Amino acid sequence: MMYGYEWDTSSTLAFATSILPILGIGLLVTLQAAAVGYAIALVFGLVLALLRRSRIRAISWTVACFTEFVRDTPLLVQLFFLYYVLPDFGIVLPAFMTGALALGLQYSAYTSEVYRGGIDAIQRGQWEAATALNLSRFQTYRDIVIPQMIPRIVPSLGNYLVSMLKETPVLSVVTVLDMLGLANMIGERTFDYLVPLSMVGLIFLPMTLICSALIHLVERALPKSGIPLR
Amino acid sequence: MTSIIRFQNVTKRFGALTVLDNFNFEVQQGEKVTLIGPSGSGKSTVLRILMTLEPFQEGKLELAGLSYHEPNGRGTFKASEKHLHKIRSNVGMVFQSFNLFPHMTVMRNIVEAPIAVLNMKRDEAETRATELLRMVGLLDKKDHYPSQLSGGQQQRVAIARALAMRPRVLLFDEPTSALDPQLVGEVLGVIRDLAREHDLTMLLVTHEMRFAREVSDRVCFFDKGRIVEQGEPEKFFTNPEQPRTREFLSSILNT
Amino acid sequence: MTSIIRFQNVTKRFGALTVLDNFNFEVQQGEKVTLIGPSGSGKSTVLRILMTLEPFQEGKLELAGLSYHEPNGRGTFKASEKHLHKIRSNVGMVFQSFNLFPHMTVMRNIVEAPIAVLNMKRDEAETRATELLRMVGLLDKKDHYPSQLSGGQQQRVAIARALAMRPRVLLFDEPTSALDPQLVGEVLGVIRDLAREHDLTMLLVTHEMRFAREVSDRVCFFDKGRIVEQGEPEKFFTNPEQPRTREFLSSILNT
Amino acid sequence: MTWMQYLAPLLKGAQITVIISLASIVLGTILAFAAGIARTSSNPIVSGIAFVYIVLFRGTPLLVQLFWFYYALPLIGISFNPITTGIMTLSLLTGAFGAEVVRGALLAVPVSQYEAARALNFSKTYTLWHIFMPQAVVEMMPAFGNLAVQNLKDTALVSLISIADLTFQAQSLRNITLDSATVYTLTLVGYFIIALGLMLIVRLIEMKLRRGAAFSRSAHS
Amino acid sequence: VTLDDVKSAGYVQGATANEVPYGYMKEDGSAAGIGPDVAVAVFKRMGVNEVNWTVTPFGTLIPGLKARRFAFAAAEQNISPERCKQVTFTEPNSSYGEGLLVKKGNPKKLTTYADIAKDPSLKVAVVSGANNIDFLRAVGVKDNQIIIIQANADALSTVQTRADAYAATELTVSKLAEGGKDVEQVRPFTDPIVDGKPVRNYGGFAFRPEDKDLHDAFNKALVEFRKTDDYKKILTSYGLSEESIKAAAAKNVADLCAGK
Ligand SMILES: Nc1ncnc2c1ncn2[C@@H]1O[C@H](COP(=O)(O)OP(=O)(O)OP(=O)(O)O)[C@@H](O)[C@H]1O
Ligand SMILES: Nc1ncnc2c1ncn2[C@@H]1O[C@H](COP(=O)(O)OP(=O)(O)OP(=O)(O)O)[C@@H](O)[C@H]1O
Ligand SMILES: [Mg+2]
Ligand SMILES: [Mg+2]
Repeated sequence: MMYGYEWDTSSTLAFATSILPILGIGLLVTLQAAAVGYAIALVFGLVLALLRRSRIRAISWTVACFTEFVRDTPLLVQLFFLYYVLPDFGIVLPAFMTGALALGLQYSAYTSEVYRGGIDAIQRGQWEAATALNLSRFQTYRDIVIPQMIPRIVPSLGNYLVSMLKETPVLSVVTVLDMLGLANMIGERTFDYLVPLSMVGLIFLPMTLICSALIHLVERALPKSGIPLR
Repeated sequence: MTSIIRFQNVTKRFGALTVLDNFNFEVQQGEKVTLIGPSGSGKSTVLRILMTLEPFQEGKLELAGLSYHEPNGRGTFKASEKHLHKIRSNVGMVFQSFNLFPHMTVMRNIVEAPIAVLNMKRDEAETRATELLRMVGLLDKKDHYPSQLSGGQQQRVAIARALAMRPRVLLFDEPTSALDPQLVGEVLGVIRDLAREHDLTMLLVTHEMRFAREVSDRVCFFDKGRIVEQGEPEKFFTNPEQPRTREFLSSILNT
Repeated sequence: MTSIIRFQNVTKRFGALTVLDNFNFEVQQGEKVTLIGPSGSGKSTVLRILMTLEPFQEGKLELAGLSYHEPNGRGTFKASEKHLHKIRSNVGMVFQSFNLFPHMTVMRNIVEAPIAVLNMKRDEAETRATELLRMVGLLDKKDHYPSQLSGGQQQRVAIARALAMRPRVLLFDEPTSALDPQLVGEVLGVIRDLAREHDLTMLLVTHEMRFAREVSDRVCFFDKGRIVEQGEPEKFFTNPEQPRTREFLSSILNT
Repeated sequence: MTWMQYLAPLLKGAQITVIISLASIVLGTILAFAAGIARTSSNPIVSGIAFVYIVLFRGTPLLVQLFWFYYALPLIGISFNPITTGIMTLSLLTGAFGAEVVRGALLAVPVSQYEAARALNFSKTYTLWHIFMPQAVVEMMPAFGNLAVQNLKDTALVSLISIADLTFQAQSLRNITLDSATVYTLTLVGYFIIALGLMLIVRLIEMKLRRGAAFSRSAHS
Repeated sequence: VTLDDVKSAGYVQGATANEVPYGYMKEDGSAAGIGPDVAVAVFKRMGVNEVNWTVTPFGTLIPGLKARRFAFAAAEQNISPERCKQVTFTEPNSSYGEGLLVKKGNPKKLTTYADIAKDPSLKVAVVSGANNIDFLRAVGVKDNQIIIIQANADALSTVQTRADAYAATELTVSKLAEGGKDVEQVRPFTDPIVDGKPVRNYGGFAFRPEDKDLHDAFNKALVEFRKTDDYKKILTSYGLSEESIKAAAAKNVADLCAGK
């Protein structure tokens, strides 16, 4: 029994259906973590990308090192660090927060690259035209650069949502039991891992496919109005 | 007459390459000047320096009485953003590749800067934009996006966009060279009309000789970072003095 | 004289847009023909069909006696790759944007196809390439990469590359329009020399009127998928019959 | 125990991590090319198989894949040792992601290059390998660099199938010493250094490919 | 795998989980702990001089056995009726009670698992895959009070910050209390009562049911070995008491599997 649900090990099919509600609870956790993490990644990634273009060397350099470090080390170990080492320094974050934050941070490092690429792809002529028209740096970003960048980067940003969904299982190291974590628990209790884990794979597959399809829809629905996409 | 643009011994380098070498050049208020010269001679660089898109290393440059070296600026061309802003408010530029904002309609391309920079009311900005669009003959395209226009039409919008900021000096960098030969006429017409406005100072870089002849008060032949020869168009084209000028003109006219 | 190219009632559509409508056109062996006409009229399409880069929907087309509809092909223009291969071995094309292979040196750009397609020995291919490079005046650049060449030089390499396959028909699609005015001369010279070779059939699309005049035996004015008027260059330029032709010529010549 | 003494076991783990990572990057790249090219094939069966492979491995979590290969396949008699299983799984994953990179880079070669090749009568295979590939490979390098680092990070999960990689050694050390802060700091630094090494290799390859001025970026604009 | 296979190969593949002191990996990469040490001694007596160790997460011991990843598991897994359905156990090798790790000073005054059930605001951590979770549930602790951690080493930080207690076996708890600051083992501790009896664990070696021959040979050698002083020396060196050693010998595997 788990979360008030019993399971039935009489046959594979019965087992699979009986654990579905439990996996559903885990799925909810997966989706929540991905949603919070993704929101962080979208916003913080842009902040990182802009800071990295700062004219002040110290800032752009620090940000570059930070992003590189986060990007190059495994989320698994980062999570351990945030969850079990930070408390030694008096910083205690709740488990879910830690998980979502670490996911968000890791993916900020990715999205900041996407944003950076997006900004770099804006033709020089656009910046020069903005300067010639005397637009301020802020106005240039707000009115010229970001609106042109968005349609171009939606596909890559979307792909990271899919990757993030698939990476939520590592949150179990910080005691946040997502779908895979629960499947593991069921496995530990019933000694049958194959069925719950395969079900997780089976649930993830259509989920990621649907996600990709949704991103594609968003991509098509975005007003591009002549922005060259390559 | 007063000079509105004054280059005094300006030197501009890209790394080891010296593009302008003790360059001296003046343009009077209201004058229309054409710069011609071989590729790579530094014509675009002159315009880009004026537009504050490029710094320079030595010398003195003034536009409408404003020095590009701010008195309290931080070293060579390290004028404050605020000072550059003031200089730029006197200059407009029409780029070879138009550089319209692709995500905005023609109308928004034109009103964006007046509203954001000059704090003009939207109504007023649109009224003026309408006038400008009528002038360049594109009023019916005001809700189109740049990608829906031909090159000639895009260039005309770019001209209207620059004019909307009411510059005293307008710079054109090969405004027709990215256009199909058939579309050149459209843009030429607009610039010709503009040239009649006596208060506007115009500095044009172009390879279109007919253009230089019809529009300008003075033609300057520019080579290796210096002005080799200059004069009234009629005289300049029919009877150039310098052998280098003659050679260049024949290479362009006889292909 | 025998026709080497023969379009018979060829119709070509892009979706709903009919670009060629019952198009009839012949070119004789050794003839040099220039196609001119407004943008979008279908000039490039004619060349691209000949190069088998585009299929067409109706009519009959022959090149050097080979029909583009293979007798046993699978429906409209579904000739087998082998048959297309045979057609293409008679045609070469020089593209507006050169389309050199950026990862190969000039020499390799030229010898690659003779070696891979004609199974020529490397030695022989290089000897021929050397000759061709001397002809286009670029022997000293043989180990450069395309990105290290100017546009005019790239275009000359593209011509040498096409010639290395010994085509009987050579197609040029605006070979100079991507070049700076000063570089046009280089390419023009090479094409002019080529035109002297009597056996080579040439079909040129260009906006350079001087070009058309000097090189070609016949000029065709092409509009809306049909040939409106054609004739010898002298007659064509000085005294065109059709009002549409006159209008077009004046729009091009008087900008 | 001081941090110096942690180094020996961590280095041993790092060695395993590097081996698994390098091997699976190499194999994954080969798979990526096979599947990426297959995806652009006009034969629906070939491109279909590649599509299913890519969707399957991109769409499911690595943990599930590892479990399947290590604990489930032996039940039907197919069994590989842990290192082989780790390398195999990671290669398949990297291959699936890399396939999209390869496909994208091939599609990004300008059509005009295809037309030029056709005008010169090159065969399809010849065009793919001698015209498209050399140009596409250069464009792929940055993306493959990212995949290599991703792959490195994914190796952290192979401790599940009892491979004594860097993460595993860190966990064991912590178990004995209960000194999480030091162990994890060293571990993070370890991964960072390996990642930098990988990036360096990728850069070197890229520089080699971009040799001369052949790809000074403006080449095909 | 049969005994003959093992003998002709000269070594046997064993597995243990990373749990001090039952079975773990030392810094030099070799395995140690009650399970591994006894297993090595028993195999030596059987004429097998080498054991190759795999260290794997506790939860994957049984899947690994089933997948033929190793011949036996030496992690002092509690011999329970459910596990007996999956694998074949040897006679008990050790016996141990339960324990609780808490913050220094035991601020919540916990003395047994049932105390946690009484106050729903309390949280208790257990390690993933361990059977302590069953005992906690049996005394009425709710799912939302339980935090699942991945390794014993995580317990120290968890008890400091995010949970009020860590439930594990008495030996694990005492090792953690020894090594960590600001934590202590609950003493005196009352073992939880499940099905009317105080819980006591009996750890044994697990084999695949198919490998009956190897299991039987090992089991026989183990029973012999349990009578020696060497055996006692190993167990006491890891902190087991004389009573616990006796208690293990007093039970037999058949009864444990039958739930008696
Ligand atoms: N950002 C830069 N960095 C380095 N060199 C530059 C840069 N911009 C221009 N140059 C060089 O400066 C010289 C002058 O360039 P400029 O664009 O002003 O010439 P131009 O006269 O406008 O030529 P064109 O007719 O081809 O436009 C050229 O040799 C050019 O290569
Ligand atoms: N792949 C295509 N799909 C749809 N329409 C096309 C395609 N290629 C060309 N067209 C259309 O076919 C018409 C003829 O094009 P073509 O390129 O042959 O004109 P052109 O005479 O060469 O013009 P230009 O002088 O601008 O090169 C144009 O209206 C063009 O928009
Ligand atoms: Mg220029
Ligand atoms: Mg064309």
